[in-house]
Amino acid sequence: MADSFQEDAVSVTDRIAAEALIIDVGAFEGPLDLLLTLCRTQKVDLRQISILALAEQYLAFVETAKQLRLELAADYLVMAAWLAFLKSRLLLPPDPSEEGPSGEELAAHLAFQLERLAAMREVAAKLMARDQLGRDFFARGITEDVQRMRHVTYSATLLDLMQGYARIRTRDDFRPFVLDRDAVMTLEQALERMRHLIGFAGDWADLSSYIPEGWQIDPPRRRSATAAHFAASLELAKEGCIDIRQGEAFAPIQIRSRTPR
Amino acid sequence: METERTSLFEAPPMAEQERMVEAILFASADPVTFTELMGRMPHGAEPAEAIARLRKRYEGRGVNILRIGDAWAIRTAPDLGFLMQKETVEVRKLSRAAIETLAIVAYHQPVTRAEIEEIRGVSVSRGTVDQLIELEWVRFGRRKMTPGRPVTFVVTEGFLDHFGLESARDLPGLKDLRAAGLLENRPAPGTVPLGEGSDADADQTEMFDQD
Amino acid sequence: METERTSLFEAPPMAEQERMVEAILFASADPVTFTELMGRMPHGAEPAEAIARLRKRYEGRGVNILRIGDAWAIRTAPDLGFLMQKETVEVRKLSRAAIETLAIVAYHQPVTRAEIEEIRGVSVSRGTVDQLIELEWVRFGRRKMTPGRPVTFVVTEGFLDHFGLESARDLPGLKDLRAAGLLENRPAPGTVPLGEGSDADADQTEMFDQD
Repeated sequence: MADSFQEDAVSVTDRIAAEALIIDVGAFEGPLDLLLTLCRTQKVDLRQISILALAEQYLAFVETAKQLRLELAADYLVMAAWLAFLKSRLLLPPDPSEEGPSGEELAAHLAFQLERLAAMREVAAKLMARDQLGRDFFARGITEDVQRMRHVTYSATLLDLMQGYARIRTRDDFRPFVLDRDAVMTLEQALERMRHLIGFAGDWADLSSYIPEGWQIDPPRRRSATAAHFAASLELAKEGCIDIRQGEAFAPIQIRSRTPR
Repeated sequence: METERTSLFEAPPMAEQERMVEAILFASADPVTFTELMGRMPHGAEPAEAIARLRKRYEGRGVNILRIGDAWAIRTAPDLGFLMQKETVEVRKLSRAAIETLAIVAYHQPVTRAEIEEIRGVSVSRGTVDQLIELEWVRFGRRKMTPGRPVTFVVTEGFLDHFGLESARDLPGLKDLRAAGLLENRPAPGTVPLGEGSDADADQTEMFDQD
Repeated sequence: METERTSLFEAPPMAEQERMVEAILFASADPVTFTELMGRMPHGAEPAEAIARLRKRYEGRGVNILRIGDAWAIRTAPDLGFLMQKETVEVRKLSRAAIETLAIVAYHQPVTRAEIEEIRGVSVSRGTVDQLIELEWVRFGRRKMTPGRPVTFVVTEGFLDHFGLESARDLPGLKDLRAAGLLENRPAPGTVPLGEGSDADADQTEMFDQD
């Protein structure tokens, strides 16, 4: 895309105009603002602006900036790429097989955006030129307080409310990482539990029967408790406190206490 | 009890009601709403009529009765501003971005941040909207019924008061803008409209043509 | 010199001078002395005459021109003082705890006290909730169908009214807050926030050191 507009012959007047604008590049509020300024050099009503000419002016501006090794912000370059595309659409005869809006439609929309922004600027200026409270007209200087009853109301603005909420939520956002341990049973917990229970167990019993209530149904909790109890049973077997057996692969694991004989 | 008792009394004569409205409006620096006026005046009073008379009485005087939304206020006549240097409030100068954003909110309300950015062609910096909210000229409006339910911004009564506007409908040039189609939310060709366009239009009509 | 020069200008007509005095007395925060009036009005003006006329104009009105020492001011007519009761309302800012609690109720309603405490990370004092209920911003909602059937809190119509919201759903979300620049004072990642943070840290150490 960059090459396609580099090849375009840029008129001398466009180049001179572009160089004049480059000085102000920092003062523009984005590509639309720059385009509006370029429009003014066409010296016609915004409604009669030639979008094609405007696209060429803009591309000349970007080209000049490049030659001066001036870095333009990304959105200026995005606009340049889009205008180069628009220009090719406007110049080439329409290809019926091509999808999407026509060059004329795209140009009309850009013209609309420019006209709308220009209109908003105009009314903004009108608004600011209005008489303003505290500058041109004034409110009552002495407000009367007849001290009859003093009655306290509390005030809070929506801003206070939102800032309050934001304060709480950001505290949460940056809470250091902690495992959510609601659904986690540790090896230590299982071990302590089993040490206590195993003394009461006489015969072979399923390991799963040792899993406490509240950990038997919810899958994540059941998984965690099962793993903890299994690890604990290995620990107890190593210590010689229990025997473990399993009929076949995936069959229930059974344990019994190894009572000293 | 209270209501029963007071309904036995006749409403004060209109000239008296006019005096009351006059006293109440003079005593307040902020606009006084119709509801508040009703609440403070004796039962049976008709503030609307009293206000209309008072307004007429102060036409061409050094102070005038202004309507701001559903409220009324007395303000000095704008042509006498030159006498008030002592009272002039120094306001922090608004940036160009803030002024444009304010105008866009006023003319396109309710408007989302994305719509403001679409109109200005640049992103809206954090401070800009913040400053307008702090000035109490802009507040959050209803959420838009479009994907993501974005919040909207609208202008406040304080905005109307500051710029001496009776309602948002009296914004300068509003009719011309609408006639020229410049308040439409026209989606770019080739993009899929998210329904925002029609929605925004409906909202706006609702806001400005409510009478 | 000065007087010689200005005597060439004609003083404004008396009706105009009256308007000027009216506007100055209205907007001034203090009674205005004769000397000050002289200084503020155009050269050649005769404030004494203008005041006399204005005073006459306001005779029997809802407000009168009063002389206080050697200064003048507009004041409510003595018989209408009873209308000024509303002006004595004292406005206080809500405490931080109350604001935060209110925000949690608004964003999470219906919410139980335990849930509020969990979100705030500190216990909620009785007085805080009581105050919000007294302000009629918060009321009891339905009981929750969980063990103990705890009561819940929800926000009221009065709340929506005060904060200019159509519904609690119109409250701006976290993303909106961030976009509006309201979330700027976030702690840098890696720093430990007060209270909760250190607590959580302790937990973590305990977890990893135990084996």
